[in-house]
Amino acid sequence: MSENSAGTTRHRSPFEGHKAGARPTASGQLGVLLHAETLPGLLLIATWASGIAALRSALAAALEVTQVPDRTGLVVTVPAGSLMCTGPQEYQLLTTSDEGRVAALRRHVGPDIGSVTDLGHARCRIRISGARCRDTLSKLFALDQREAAWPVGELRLTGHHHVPCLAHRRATDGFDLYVFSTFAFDQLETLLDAAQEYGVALELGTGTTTID
Amino acid sequence: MSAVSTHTGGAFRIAGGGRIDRTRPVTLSHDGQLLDGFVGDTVAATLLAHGRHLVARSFKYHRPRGIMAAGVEEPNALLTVGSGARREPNIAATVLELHAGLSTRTQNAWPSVGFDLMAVNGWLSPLFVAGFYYKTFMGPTRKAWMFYEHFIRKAAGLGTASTLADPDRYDWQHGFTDVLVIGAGPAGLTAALGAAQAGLDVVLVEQDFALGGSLLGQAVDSAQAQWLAQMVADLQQTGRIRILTRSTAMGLYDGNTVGVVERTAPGMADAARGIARQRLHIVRAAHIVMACGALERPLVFAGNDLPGVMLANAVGTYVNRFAVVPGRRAVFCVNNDAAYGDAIALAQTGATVCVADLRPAVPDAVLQQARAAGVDVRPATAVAAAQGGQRIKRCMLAPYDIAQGRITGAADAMDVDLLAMSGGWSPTVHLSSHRGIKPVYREDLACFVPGGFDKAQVGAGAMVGCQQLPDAVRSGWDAAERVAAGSDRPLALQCPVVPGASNASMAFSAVGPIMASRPAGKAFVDFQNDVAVDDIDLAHREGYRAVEHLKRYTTLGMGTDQGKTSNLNALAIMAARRNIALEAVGTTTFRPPYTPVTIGVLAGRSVRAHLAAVRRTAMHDWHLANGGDMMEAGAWMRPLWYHGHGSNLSEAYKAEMAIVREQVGIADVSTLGKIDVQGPDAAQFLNRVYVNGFAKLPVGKARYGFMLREDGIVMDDGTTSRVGETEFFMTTTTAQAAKVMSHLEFLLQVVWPDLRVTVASVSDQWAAMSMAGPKSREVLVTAFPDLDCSTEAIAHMGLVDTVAGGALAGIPIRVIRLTFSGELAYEVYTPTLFGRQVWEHLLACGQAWNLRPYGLEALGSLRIEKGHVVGSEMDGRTTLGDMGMGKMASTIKPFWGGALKTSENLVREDRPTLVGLEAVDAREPPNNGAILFFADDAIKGHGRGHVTSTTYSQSVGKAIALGLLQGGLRHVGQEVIAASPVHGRQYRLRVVDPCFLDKEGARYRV
Amino acid sequence: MLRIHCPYCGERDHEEFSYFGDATKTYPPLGAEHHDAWVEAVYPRDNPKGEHLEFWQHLLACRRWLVVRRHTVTHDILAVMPARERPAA
Amino acid sequence: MAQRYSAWSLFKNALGGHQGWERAWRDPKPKKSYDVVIIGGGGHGLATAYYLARNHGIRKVAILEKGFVGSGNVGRNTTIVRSNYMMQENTAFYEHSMSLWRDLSEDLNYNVMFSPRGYLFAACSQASLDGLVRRANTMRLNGIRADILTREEVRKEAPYLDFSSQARFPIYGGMLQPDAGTARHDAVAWGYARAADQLGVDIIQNCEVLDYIWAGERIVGVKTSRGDIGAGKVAVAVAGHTSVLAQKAGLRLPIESHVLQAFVTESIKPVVHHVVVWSATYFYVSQSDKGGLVFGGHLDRYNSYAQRGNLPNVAETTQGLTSLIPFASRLRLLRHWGGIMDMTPDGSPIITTTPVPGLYLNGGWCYGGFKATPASGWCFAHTIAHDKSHEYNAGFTMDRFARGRTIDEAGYGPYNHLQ
Repeated sequence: MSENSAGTTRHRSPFEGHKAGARPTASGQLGVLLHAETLPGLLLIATWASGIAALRSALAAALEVTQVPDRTGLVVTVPAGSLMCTGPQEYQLLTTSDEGRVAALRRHVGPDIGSVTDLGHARCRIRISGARCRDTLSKLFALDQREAAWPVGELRLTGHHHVPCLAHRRATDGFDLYVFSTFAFDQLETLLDAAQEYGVALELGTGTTTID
Repeated sequence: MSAVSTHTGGAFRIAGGGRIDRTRPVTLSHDGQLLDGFVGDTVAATLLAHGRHLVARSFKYHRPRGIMAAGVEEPNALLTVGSGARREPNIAATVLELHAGLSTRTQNAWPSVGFDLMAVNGWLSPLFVAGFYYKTFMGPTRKAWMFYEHFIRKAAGLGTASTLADPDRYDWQHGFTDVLVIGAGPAGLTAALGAAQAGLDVVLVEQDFALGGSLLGQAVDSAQAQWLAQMVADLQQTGRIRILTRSTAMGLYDGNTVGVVERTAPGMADAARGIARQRLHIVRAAHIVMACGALERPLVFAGNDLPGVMLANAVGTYVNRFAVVPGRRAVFCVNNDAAYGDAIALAQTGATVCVADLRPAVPDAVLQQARAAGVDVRPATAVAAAQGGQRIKRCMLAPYDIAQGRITGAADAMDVDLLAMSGGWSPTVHLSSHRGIKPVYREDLACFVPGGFDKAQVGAGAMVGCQQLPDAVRSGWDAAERVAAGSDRPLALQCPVVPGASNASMAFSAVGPIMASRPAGKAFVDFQNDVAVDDIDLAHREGYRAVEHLKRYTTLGMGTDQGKTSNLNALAIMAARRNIALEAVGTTTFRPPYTPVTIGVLAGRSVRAHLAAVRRTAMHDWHLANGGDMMEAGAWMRPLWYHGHGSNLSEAYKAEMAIVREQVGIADVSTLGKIDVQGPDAAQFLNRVYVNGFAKLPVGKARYGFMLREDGIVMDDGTTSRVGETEFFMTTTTAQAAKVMSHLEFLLQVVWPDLRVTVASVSDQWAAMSMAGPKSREVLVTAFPDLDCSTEAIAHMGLVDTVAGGALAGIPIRVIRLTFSGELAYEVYTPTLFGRQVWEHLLACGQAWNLRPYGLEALGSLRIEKGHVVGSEMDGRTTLGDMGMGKMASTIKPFWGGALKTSENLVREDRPTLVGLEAVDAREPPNNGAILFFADDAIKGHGRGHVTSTTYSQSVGKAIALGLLQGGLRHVGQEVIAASPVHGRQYRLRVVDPCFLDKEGARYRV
Repeated sequence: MLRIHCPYCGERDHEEFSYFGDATKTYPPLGAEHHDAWVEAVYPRDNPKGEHLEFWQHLLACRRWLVVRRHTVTHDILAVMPARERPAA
Repeated sequence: MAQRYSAWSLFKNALGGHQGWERAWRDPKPKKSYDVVIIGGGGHGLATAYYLARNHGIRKVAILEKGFVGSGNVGRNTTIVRSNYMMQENTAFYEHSMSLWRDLSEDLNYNVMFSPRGYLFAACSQASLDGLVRRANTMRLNGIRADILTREEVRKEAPYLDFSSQARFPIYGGMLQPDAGTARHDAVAWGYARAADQLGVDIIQNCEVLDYIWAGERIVGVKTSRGDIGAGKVAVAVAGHTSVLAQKAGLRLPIESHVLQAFVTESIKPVVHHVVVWSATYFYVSQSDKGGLVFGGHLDRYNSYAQRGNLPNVAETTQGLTSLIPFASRLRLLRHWGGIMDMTPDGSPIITTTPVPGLYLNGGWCYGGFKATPASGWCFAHTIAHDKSHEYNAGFTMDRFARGRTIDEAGYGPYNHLQ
């Protein structure tokens, strides 16, 4: 999906209406930092049961990566961005979207190999960090956050109160939450509310976010 | 508030000792009077420290009741706490932590607990026996019960709840741990320490605000108390333990999951700052150690419910933990050694103490200790009865033969102000029974113990029948060893050694016998529900002998104390009456929660405004800013109408319809389900999913289709376009979007896994707006100058993908020409984050033609004029034929639902099918849900069908409706009657074609 | 809480999944001529008191349709497999 | 002459210290054989026996109960009695049940505390309200009282509901069935048991049926934990376990067993007068005479024969309660438990003869068994006595699914766990 710099400024973030700023506790603590932003680009690449081998090799070629992750939850960094394995026959590529991306992928991932679907506007990202971010997340997600169960660098697909969410652990106390755009405003509200008792600061992204 | 200087903590407060913080005085307001106490007190302790024994009235007979226990098992001392929206009834004074600003009130008495007029019930008690209400109140008339019931309901109930919304907040926390230890008594502490030292993550939960369990009842300077302090220090040392005090394991659920309710420390909750009053920890544990302890059993004798009659361990606890003397002249009636510790503790405060031991002989060691402390011990002696008014005055001591279980001689009186009883101990088997494992009776211990544990669960301490403190500690360590072995983490260190002491033992012994087989006066078994021995006798006499019958017939164990003190005694009595072993009687089923749990904490944060997440389209804020009257549509909010278009709904939607019919309007249809279907077999797949054919749909074309459920009933309808040879863009109704998505995934993953197709929801990727009206093409041309909008380029049901230029340069646009309103119309799709901008761009470009937004009501009315069906017609019971769409079903290819679609009853000739209905006379439309009758029918029964959708049509100049009518269009031209008795209305309607407007489609084929 | 071990996402609360009942049923070919076979597929069930083969979809996560073998009294989960790999009835 | 219950007899016995009361029902040994053996001593089985004896003069009847009388769903439900049905096959049946409820205490000489306090359904969308209008109209046209209420009228009836701006799904209006209400569930079981016993029916507890006894194609008795018992006819009324007993007879039913939870709070002074139901999250609540709020919601949504509920449903149901009745957030839950429901693919029951001679079936009650108890027994007795359905239960057949003649009040389709 196209996204030149002019385009990004015209993005309307679903987070609009939330107020950026810090809301510390009575004792001045800020236990949680939230950064909410739209995505530069997100592509869904999927195939059917019999197609997974072909898709993996196609992705290897298309994304110049030797090891295409083969387990749900694994994430690898590729020149184009980061490639997330989100299901047995499914990947999501978080990428700086330039004109050619879909076409480039399509050159390797033909219709007989799999599908490419643009989800660049379907998801937004809420980055959460801080000493109390795990406590905050544990109010919403029934996920074992101990690092043995959820190593840094892996993602987990889950949800809260019937709303799905993809959570990528970037550090012991740092997670990227990929939320559905139409639920994004509400999801941020929920996170702010859950984090309130720990003290929370909110930054709103511009949509020009890089993909790291 | 009394000044600290005068702050004595009550006349019955011992000068030194206890676990209260004398440096932190607190004042309780009780029934408006100020009583001083200390941090570390419970309300019960404070009340007793001030000599308050009469604190409640019983449920049925309104008998004076006092404080019987020192923990969660308290049946009597229920108070109402707080006021206004925070008022809470039925809180046990024995678990209520004293804190600044606390105010309590007595309840279920009028005018006061001291003088309660409702006590008249007591005199009527001969009538109010168990189940009396089943035998009377049956006449004279049918309505008689409703009359009596009114008064019974008033009399029943305990405290009065606030009817204001709860101002506090509640939260959840999902927890995962290697080991969950329930109970921080000696066994639990030991198990937690062992597991943590083995390197396992441990969560330790304790319902009390202090750790120690039974050890809290020991003198603070005792060896056991010092051991406790050391253990707690060692625990914190390990750094692997999360300790939750004020936290109750309320229920054991499947998957080794435990609900733990944590109560925020008094005064700390703050809704405004996001601090919950309580939180529910949903703990999934690899291993669970249950060390839930045991509860002391009362004895059953006449007057055993008088204020001043307490459990022995409660006396010990009030003396040792709270430094309060509950009485100065006491008799302890016991059948075990453990209670001697409590008797001695009281004696050491200077009180006169006599122990009436039911047993013929008392172990020497115990006897020596007791006598040394000045306790007068009388073996083979029982309390025949307790006497007094608002507090015990006297008790009758009589010789007793425990073997025969009866009094063997005359009783003599002793004046007392306190009577402590101990009928032995019952392990707290509740939690281990929640998943259906029945407790088993152990003759040797005279109590029920857990009937076993699931894998990855282990019990320890008194709960599994350990009597002596060292045994309990050992069993805690064994539990840790089993858990560690189960996680191959051998225990690092040695089991901590605990100083044993006979008075620290928790002797189990014969279940508290009945002092007299037919006591003179009421001898209570369930104190809170006023169930006495003679009620159990009556249940037995009438054949309500099964334990559940006994419970339900007498209401035994159904109070807020959930029968913690009453169940076993009741079972023992029933067993005796039936001459069978106690074991054969069995127990009632233990149900969660272990103690009463606040509803709010179970519900957590997703309540009221947060009951369901709010889903917003890209244009959501625009609707709000421009007078959109928003309505819930599933999770979505959608504009029903716009205030700019009229002063009320009915004005506005007509105006909005007119805009569409005469010029051009635009509606936000982003809520449609949108599914991306790709793959070499995509066309084949859709061919099986839809009743009509999609294989031959050309690229760049859209087609309307129906899907059926496997039972042949309509599931959903929608438009699907072919955007490429192997790529389709499917839309579903807003309501069915999620269901259809799962359905497609089921078909691909389960039924036809060989099909090379992927499906992906793109509902969030695309904003969608429907621009309809004779001028819609002009607006489109203006909005997208580079786009060829001619009929040649975009024919009816045609699709084009383009990239906008000009102001919208670079923004992808998908245009599908299709109509819901019957006007020339285009659905314009754009990536969600551009939606608002494209919407505003279109509105700007449409100004020349007065382009206006229209809401759901207009949308619905426009489609009614065209006879398009929606959820009110496709109600999960109707077939394709019923929708008048039978012909759409392909006859050359099979499709999902096609088989059962042919079921006898689904192809019946006389099924109600879709018709149009127009008002013959009335101006306003008939009611949705009106029942249809033929002109010559009697207006009763189920009629011939019903009205599904109605509106007023300016185009037709009449009120119109859609309906399902037996025989359907065969009745065109006939008059039918739509009856809506709930509105007291009947309408004459004429049956017409469901398409009221432009049947040949001239308006959109331009 | 039932803890279902999704072959792709790991062990999760059953709340993340949606239930779809009897997984021993096989669907006959499409078409009206198979009416009676479809009645058999859609309506009667063994409804065992014991081990039960059942469909669950991991709705909130990978969205895969799974087949779970579960005991209907103890609720113990004995096996989880991708729907595709379910044992033939 | 059997002992009668009345205010007078209560008074007389009070003078005698209640020593004079007889057993509510006998505890007989099983006889060699009976005209009719009913499997299941729950509400429906007991009612069936009572009406067999009372309406059809068939008194050589035994009820075989594996536990104790009323140990099944009749003693586990939320005690709601209503007849707000829309489908032709249901309306007359449930209204007949209502008419039996009205006289039941007199009939049985046992106070079942039938309390028509009104059934108030709060609608939280226009669509839901439209649905109620159709339902209420159908009821009216079939002689059943029903009213449609505006939001303000609902507020008058139940001011404690959430009418604030905090409501995620505001109340649009509602429907009131004034003649619906509650009854004391245990009393229904005990009342029928006592009345059937007085008509000569043998109630045999702790007697589990292990298998059927066959004579060729025909069932002529049952093997039980207390020996073989011959039977002219065997009638199964074990909702929750119907599949298990049907299977022994070689029948495979369109039934799934599911857990439905019920909840009760501590006792408080009267606040909630009606039975209140909500469509936002399917939820229902009433206040018992003892003072507790008795409430429930959806199934746990997976097949189960375990009479215990799970946490997610506890959350969902309490969220419904708190959102509809905000003050209830501060009340405390005393107990939650589960009962096993026979769920059918259309949410409607089965009362029928079967392809197996000598075998009769009553089951598939889904959520709705308790209110149906009198009519169910009444119709099942008729079906057993005459070997064909009464017009009231004519629709409750097993072949209705094959014929597409489902009775789907909700329109959820053939997914038992969603019904």
